[in-house]
Amino acid sequence: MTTIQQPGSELPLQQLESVVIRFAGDSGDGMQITGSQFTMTSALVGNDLATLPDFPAEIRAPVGTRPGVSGFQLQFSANDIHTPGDAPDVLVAMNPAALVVNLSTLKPGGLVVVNTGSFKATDLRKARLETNPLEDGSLDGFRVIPVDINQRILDALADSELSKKDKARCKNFYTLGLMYWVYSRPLETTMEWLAVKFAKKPDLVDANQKALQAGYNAGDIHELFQGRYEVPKTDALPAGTYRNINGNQAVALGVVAGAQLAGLRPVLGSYPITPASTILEELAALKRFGVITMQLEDEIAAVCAAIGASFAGCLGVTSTSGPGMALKGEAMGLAVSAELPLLILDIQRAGPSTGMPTKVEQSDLLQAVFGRNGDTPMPVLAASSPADALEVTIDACRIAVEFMTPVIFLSDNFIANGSEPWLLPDLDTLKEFPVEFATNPEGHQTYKRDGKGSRPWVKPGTPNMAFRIGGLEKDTDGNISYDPDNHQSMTDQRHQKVQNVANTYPPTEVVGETKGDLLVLGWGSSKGIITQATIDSRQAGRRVSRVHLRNVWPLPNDLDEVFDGFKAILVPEMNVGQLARVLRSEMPHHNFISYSKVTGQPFLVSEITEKIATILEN
Amino acid sequence: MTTIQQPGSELPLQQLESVVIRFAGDSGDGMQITGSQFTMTSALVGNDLATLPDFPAEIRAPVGTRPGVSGFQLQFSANDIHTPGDAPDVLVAMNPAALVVNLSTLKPGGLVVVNTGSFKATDLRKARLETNPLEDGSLDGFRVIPVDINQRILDALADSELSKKDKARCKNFYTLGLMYWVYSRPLETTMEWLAVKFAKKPDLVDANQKALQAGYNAGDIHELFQGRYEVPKTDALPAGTYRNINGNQAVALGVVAGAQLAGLRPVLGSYPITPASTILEELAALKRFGVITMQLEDEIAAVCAAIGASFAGCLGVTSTSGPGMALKGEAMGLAVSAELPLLILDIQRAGPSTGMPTKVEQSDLLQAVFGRNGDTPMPVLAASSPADALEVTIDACRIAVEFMTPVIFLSDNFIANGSEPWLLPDLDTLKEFPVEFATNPEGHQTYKRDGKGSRPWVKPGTPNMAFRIGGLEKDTDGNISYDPDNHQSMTDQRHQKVQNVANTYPPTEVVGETKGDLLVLGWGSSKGIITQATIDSRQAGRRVSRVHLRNVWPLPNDLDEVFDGFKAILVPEMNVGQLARVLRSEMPHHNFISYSKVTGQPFLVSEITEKIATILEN
Amino acid sequence: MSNQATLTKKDFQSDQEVRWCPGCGDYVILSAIQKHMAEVGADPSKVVFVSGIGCSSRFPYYMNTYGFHTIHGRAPAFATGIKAANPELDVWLVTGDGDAMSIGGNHFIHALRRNLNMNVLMFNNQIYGLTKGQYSPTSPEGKKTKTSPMGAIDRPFNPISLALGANGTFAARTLDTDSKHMAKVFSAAHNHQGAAFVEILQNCVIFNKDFYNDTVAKDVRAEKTIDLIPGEKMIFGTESEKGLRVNGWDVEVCSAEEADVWDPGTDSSAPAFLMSQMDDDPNLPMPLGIFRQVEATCYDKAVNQQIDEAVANEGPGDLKELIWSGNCWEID
Amino acid sequence: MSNQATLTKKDFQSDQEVRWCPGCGDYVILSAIQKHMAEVGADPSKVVFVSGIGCSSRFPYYMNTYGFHTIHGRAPAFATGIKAANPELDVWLVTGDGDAMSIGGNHFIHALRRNLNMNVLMFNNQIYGLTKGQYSPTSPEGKKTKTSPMGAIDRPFNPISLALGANGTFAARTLDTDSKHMAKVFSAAHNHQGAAFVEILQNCVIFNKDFYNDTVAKDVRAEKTIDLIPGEKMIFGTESEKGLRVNGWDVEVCSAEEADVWDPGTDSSAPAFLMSQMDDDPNLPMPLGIFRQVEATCYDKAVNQQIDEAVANEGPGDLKELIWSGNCWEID
Ligand SMILES: Cc1ncc(C[n+]2csc(CCOP(=O)(O)OP(=O)(O)O)c2C)c(N)n1
Ligand SMILES: Cc1ncc(C[n+]2csc(CCOP(=O)(O)OP(=O)(O)O)c2C)c(N)n1
Ligand code: SF4
Ligand code: SF4
Ligand SMILES: [Mg+2]
Ligand SMILES: [Mg+2]
Repeated sequence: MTTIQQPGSELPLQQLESVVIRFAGDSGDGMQITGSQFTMTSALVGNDLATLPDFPAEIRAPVGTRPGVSGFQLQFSANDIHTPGDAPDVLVAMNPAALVVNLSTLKPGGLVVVNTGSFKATDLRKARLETNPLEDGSLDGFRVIPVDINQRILDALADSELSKKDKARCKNFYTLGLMYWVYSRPLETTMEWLAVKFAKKPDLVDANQKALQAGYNAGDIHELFQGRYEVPKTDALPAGTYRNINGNQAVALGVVAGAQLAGLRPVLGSYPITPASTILEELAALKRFGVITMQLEDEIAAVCAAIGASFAGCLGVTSTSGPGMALKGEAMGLAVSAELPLLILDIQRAGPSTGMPTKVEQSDLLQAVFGRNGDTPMPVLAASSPADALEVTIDACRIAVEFMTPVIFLSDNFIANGSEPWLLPDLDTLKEFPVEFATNPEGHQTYKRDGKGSRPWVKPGTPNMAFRIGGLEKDTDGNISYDPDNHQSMTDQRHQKVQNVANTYPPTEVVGETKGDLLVLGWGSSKGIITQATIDSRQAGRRVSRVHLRNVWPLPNDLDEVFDGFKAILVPEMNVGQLARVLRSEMPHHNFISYSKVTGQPFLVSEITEKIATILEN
Repeated sequence: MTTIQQPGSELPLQQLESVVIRFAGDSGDGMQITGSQFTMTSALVGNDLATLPDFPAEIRAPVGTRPGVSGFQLQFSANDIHTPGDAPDVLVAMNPAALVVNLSTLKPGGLVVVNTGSFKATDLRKARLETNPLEDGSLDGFRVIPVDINQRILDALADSELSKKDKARCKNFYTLGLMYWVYSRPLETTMEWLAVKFAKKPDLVDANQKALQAGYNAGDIHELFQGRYEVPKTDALPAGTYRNINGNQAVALGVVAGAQLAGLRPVLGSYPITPASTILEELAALKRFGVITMQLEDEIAAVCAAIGASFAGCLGVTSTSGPGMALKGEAMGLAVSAELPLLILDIQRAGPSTGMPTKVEQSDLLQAVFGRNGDTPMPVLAASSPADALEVTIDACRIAVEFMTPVIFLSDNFIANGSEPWLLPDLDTLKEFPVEFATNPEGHQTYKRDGKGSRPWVKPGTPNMAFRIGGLEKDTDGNISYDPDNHQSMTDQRHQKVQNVANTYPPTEVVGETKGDLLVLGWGSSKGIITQATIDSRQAGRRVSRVHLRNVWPLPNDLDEVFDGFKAILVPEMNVGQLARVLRSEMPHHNFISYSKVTGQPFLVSEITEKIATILEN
Repeated sequence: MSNQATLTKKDFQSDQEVRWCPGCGDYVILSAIQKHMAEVGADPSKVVFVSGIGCSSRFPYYMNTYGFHTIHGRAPAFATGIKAANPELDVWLVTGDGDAMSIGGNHFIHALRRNLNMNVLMFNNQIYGLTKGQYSPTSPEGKKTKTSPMGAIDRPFNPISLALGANGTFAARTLDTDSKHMAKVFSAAHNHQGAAFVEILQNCVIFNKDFYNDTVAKDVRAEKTIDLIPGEKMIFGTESEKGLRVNGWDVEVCSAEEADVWDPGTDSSAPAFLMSQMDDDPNLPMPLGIFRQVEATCYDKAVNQQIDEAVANEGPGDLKELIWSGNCWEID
Repeated sequence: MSNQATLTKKDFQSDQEVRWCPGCGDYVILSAIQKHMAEVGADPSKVVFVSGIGCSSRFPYYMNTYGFHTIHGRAPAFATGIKAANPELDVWLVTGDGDAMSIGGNHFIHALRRNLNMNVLMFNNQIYGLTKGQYSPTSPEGKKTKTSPMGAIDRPFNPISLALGANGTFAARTLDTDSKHMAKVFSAAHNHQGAAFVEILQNCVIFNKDFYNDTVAKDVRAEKTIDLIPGEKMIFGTESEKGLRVNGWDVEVCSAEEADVWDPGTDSSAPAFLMSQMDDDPNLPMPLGIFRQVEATCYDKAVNQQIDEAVANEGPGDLKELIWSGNCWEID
């Protein structure tokens, strides 16, 4: 029997430390907006938070079907949190498909707010359900709040001139209002947002604001819930000004900032691909910053145009995802051989080939480090979160121009589309790395190296400095050379140069003791999850520490020493053990334990803590 | 003072075990033909032999310059030999550039036959020489035979109607005749070859045959040499019928044979690139075998057309070199995801980017194993010699169709253009691996696996079997699936399938003791050199054994056990330690010593023996 | 085409849910193709739909025939391999303006010049649908999208002009809102021996809704377009009262009586090119229908013919003989 | 172009040995370009030669200007980045028929439609020279090479038609044996604002010797070719006695008096296309000279203009402001 929640008359206000809420509905139901608004409001309330948008594959699936379900999960907390939460406390389900697709992740005893208006026979059929989950016992063990949101929104907007269809489209704000009430959130932020968003359509501002208010009021009037909750503001966040930022936005800012710090104009060559496309879109909107963006005919043209821009003395940048990376390999090799700076942004997605373009995975690492013909070394960095993406992008720019080398920046779908509160950086503290172009022909040689192993950069247009370069092996003067010793020497020089990049890293930071039973080494977007898992494990009394690897290649010089402090090193990755392979190949004497997950979904904290437990108990 | 050899009157016939001879001249001097003819004749005499053609970069350099020098080295022997020899005993130098470029490799005290007719001031200038090496002491310590071949050929052909220029073009056969005399070789083979080659131009047959004879006679008449030599026929070669074959020819035959064994039509999609081009050219000449060759617009189209052919039920093949491989990565991923057989032939060349296209290197290994987006496993095999290339190609075909997977075959410039005596195989002993296409809809599923983890192959055109496949993640029925567990499972299945290939390998063969101080593990074209080096080292009393790795990925299952028998494993490679990296990442507990050489030149036997000595003495 | 003449449109529908946005032009095209297949009595087991990546490229999943959803832009290359391997297969390529003219431009033009015997359906919605609305190589100059917030500065391709420039043997244009016209054009394309390029103007209701309405909306279409029908006079206008004729280097509007007869089969493709260039002239109607239709060597057939010839001339290859050929010697 | 008017041809020669085969047409073209540069007083430090891979693509190494020898087929893409980054640079692209029309076909057509302000010199020897003589996309049907032992079955591209089909704004053809004609065409190309495509018929003496002799050898050239000169009558013949004029859909030979005046600047590129198609008609001369020459938006300029406009309209970007924009909140 399904436990149907009866409206009660007492409404106690209960304090909670953290809540994980998941909004789920059809792609057309506006769940991403609902989630972002809840996020924004929670941020302004002062909670720490982390989000996980989870939208369907690229094609709009038919309304009401399982593949059409769009979800947005967020955790908001009075404490320092690191993940959007393993399992939601609350599921808001706008239709049967959203309910069945998400129910299995919900905490036992969790709350389900369901839009009963969308549980008609046709709705069930669309979701391929034979029986109604509201009635067939599927919800046993959960607390269910049934609300006919479809009807309520029509009632709430009875006075509006809008068409019935347009009214129905306001139901996400009704739902949001309801959840604001439950979690005692203020309405102002969303009210203002609506006013700006629909500035040109006052009737929509009005209707959506009414919907929000009506949903909020419904909490009081209809006595749907047994109580309200409050999640107080956190003390964990450092003081400062915050805003939400997602990873692709951060990368775009990082490109602008990095280029400014180098004193160069950024030139992006790109071709749209999920989930990298929005970097191109973000940067295209920043023309007033002198950013050149070119949408080219394909990924090869994109990277070549970026290299061309670097040849011409700008900071060439290209952005893409896995399949596009595969196409760029040959041209990347030219940048290595010609020794030109270049920033290659790879926003990883799931699977071999086209795979699952909207899902998360970290499986381009080996491609990034090794995926080119010949011995073609290149530094590789990885961002760990939306906010971190900015800093890592800037550092990638620095390496590119300081070492005259292409640099690969790895992010993933989880970072790209996830957003988090971002403590706005003090720009004045960022260290400049201004490029000095060579202008003096005296003693100049095209491939003469400086102390770091880097070569001079000459900007075409400079008098008396004309040079010719290319992808054939060349000598120090840049002239073609097939001399055996020269090839050996240039190969060695290119390798050494990239190795030298490691000399510019800060010391590796070990979180926890520097000696212990297990070190968890993570990279990329699992940082938050691994952080939480190691905190939990330490609280459970385990001797576990954590290192996060920002520089995937070359590896930090001090890593070997860090590893010496531990009996084993656990490497959780959303791929089939790619970093673990690289680590083993470089430091075979350490005991690396690969923990692989390839589902298109991030790790759960519990998966990692359990893995830690298993290792340490054996 | 240069030692000028005075003609003597006594001409003793001295027996030698092995001779290494190098013909060197301008690209236009026909040195490759001279070398091949010497090879052919030596083979027919019954010597064992190994060759090393070494021609200039792709553009025809101006006549007489150093970059224009074309060389052909061969070793012929009464014993079992494995390499073209580290250092020539004899250098035949047709001009100053050829002399200076090659002199440093010549054995101390070695013989230099030089065409003094090409040592005029202009010739020296073209070779960028300030002084005449015949006079400036450069040849001190060598035995020099000066012959004005330019003049001699005119004398020899005084009666011919040919233009002076055409007469001059016969000088390589004069030279060849001379060397035939020195090493007591018969003239017949070359005489016949000329008759066939110039069948349509009798005056050229005549002139070249005269030139050959004149050169031969010159040995007697002019008393240039102190003696003649004889290298008796070897007993080391197994009985049978032999012919010369180069690596690309062998691969072409392998494709035809492999497809026949599978019962399929081979369809090659290719785009010309050095040094892979001749595979396309060889196969284009085999249309009567039902081979389809398509020269497409680029490497991407080439691999896609090959995959298309496999989709249609043929054996899709594509051939290329490093930069072309880089371009094929994305499409190779589709073949992995769709699980279609495909043979990818990568004839490696030197360097990152365009590099040194005519030089040898093994630096595409990591690209072959890892160079694609996503987790995209693929078997990789490598040939060790021209003759071996045939067998390896056939085995690659077998794996492709048995496991429904793309397979990468690695060769290199040394194998592709080198030739060796090839014991013709008994075709009837080759094991067939006939493909059975699925035709029965009953219980059929597109990705239902057999015991090996392979899936059924349906040929479009078959009634009632229509299917749709693609690069998106799919379930067992082939339908698109974003289900997390399905993705994990399909990823695992794809990996397992490729791992299963190792179950079909023969046991790893250890040459030498199975326990010892050092195992030398080689792959690809260094096999002969490593073989010789380990023989030499064992003769010097070292406890060294050797394993040659034909299956680069997945590694043989028994390798770990083999390695257990040795304190260390030396891995010589013409790259920056790529196989060593793979080995370490798979079997980190063994002690791998990488020995890297990246000069565009093969290892010398002495380099390896010295390395072995150094390791074992420390 | 086969003995399965009893098949209906339904038999060409696969069991997969069709997943385009409600209202998307792709639905009508899918339906028109399924109908066409049934009408010509195609044998589903002989038909292969090949596509790249894009909304349009999901097409093969919805056809109950063989299908290969490949990678972005490369469908023509896959099709080349398929046809060369088996010229008997009836190959259809489904592609978008981005898939065919952006990343796939090279394969597209090469497949046309090779005259591979297949049908190329290019769904031209002048936008990248699947990646959510960036401008494409067929978007007009000035088009504002997320990647061209100040308007696209790239001058677009004219797909028909490009196909003709690439030496294509068949080029036609049709419209997703006109099932009859589609049927006519699909039949002509299907009958053509060689690469039949069909540009289908297709409505992306989400990212480029009704982009073509200025020209092809019901109320303006008669005046703003002309249907090129082989062997018929070039006539248009609400009352079919206007015509087109060449005059010197140009084409001009005249009365219906004075109109020239349309011939897409001239030796030179210049007349077809002249027609295609009318798109850019506001004073002339935009042509639909058959621009070009000529016979030429088909790559897939020729590839196989050369093999037959080689076998006929030299006898079927004997591997043993081949291996034993050349300069062999014995060691015993 | 600069104040360095005193530079001579020699100043444009680099110190690298030129390494083409003796007799290769590339030498004459190199010399013609070096001469052209000196004549227009180009500033070597403002000039960039970009190339792909092929014999022809070695060109940049021999010019004493900036040079980038890139990868096969991609030169137009590199040039796009170079020009966008610095529209002041005088960019020349040197490419071959394989580099530009085979692997590089897509970048080629896109660079033309974008009308990047550069000069594209395509050395058309109808063969892959560097890789030793395989047929190329411009080799005629039936051409026997190592990869087409029974004759090529691919129908070739007509480079001028392809350029026009791709919406190119300038297309011309010249000949490696005629330095004067080259000079004239190079000047016109250099003056053109936009992508100036020049097809140079070039003799590969090793792999496709004198392929063009039937048409352009001294003794036949006057009869078999015509020089398209903007604003002049289309006249040819040993005695300049013949002309060309349009007649209906076709072009036909007439007397010199009756010849039409050639205008490469019409709105429609159909006349130029008509001319390009004459190549395939044995009864008509093959045109050399200027097929097309029209003004249009240059991509490189427009890219930078949008930036200037954005700065003018919205003020120069302030990163701090940008970062601080949006919904911020304080935590203290
Ligand atoms: C190699 C690669 N690059 C980019 C993409 C992303 N992508 C998928 S479809 C597409 C363009 C779709 O436009 P179009 O071909 O016009 O098809 P439509 O969706 O409009 O039908 C792009 C850029 C990809 N899948 N693969
Ligand atoms: C990615 C790649 N594929 C193939 C090649 C090999 N390749 C070099 S040049 C060339 C074609 C040259 O022909 P063309 O462009 O006509 O120049 P030409 O040598 O005739 O001047 C080819 C196929 C290469 N260098 N890189
Ligand atoms: S995005 Fe556009 S093209 Fe794609 S399915 Fe939706 S309406 Fe159709
Ligand atoms: S191969 Fe041909 S194109 Fe290349 S340099 Fe020689 S003659 Fe010139
Ligand atoms: Mg589109
Ligand atoms: Mg060429």
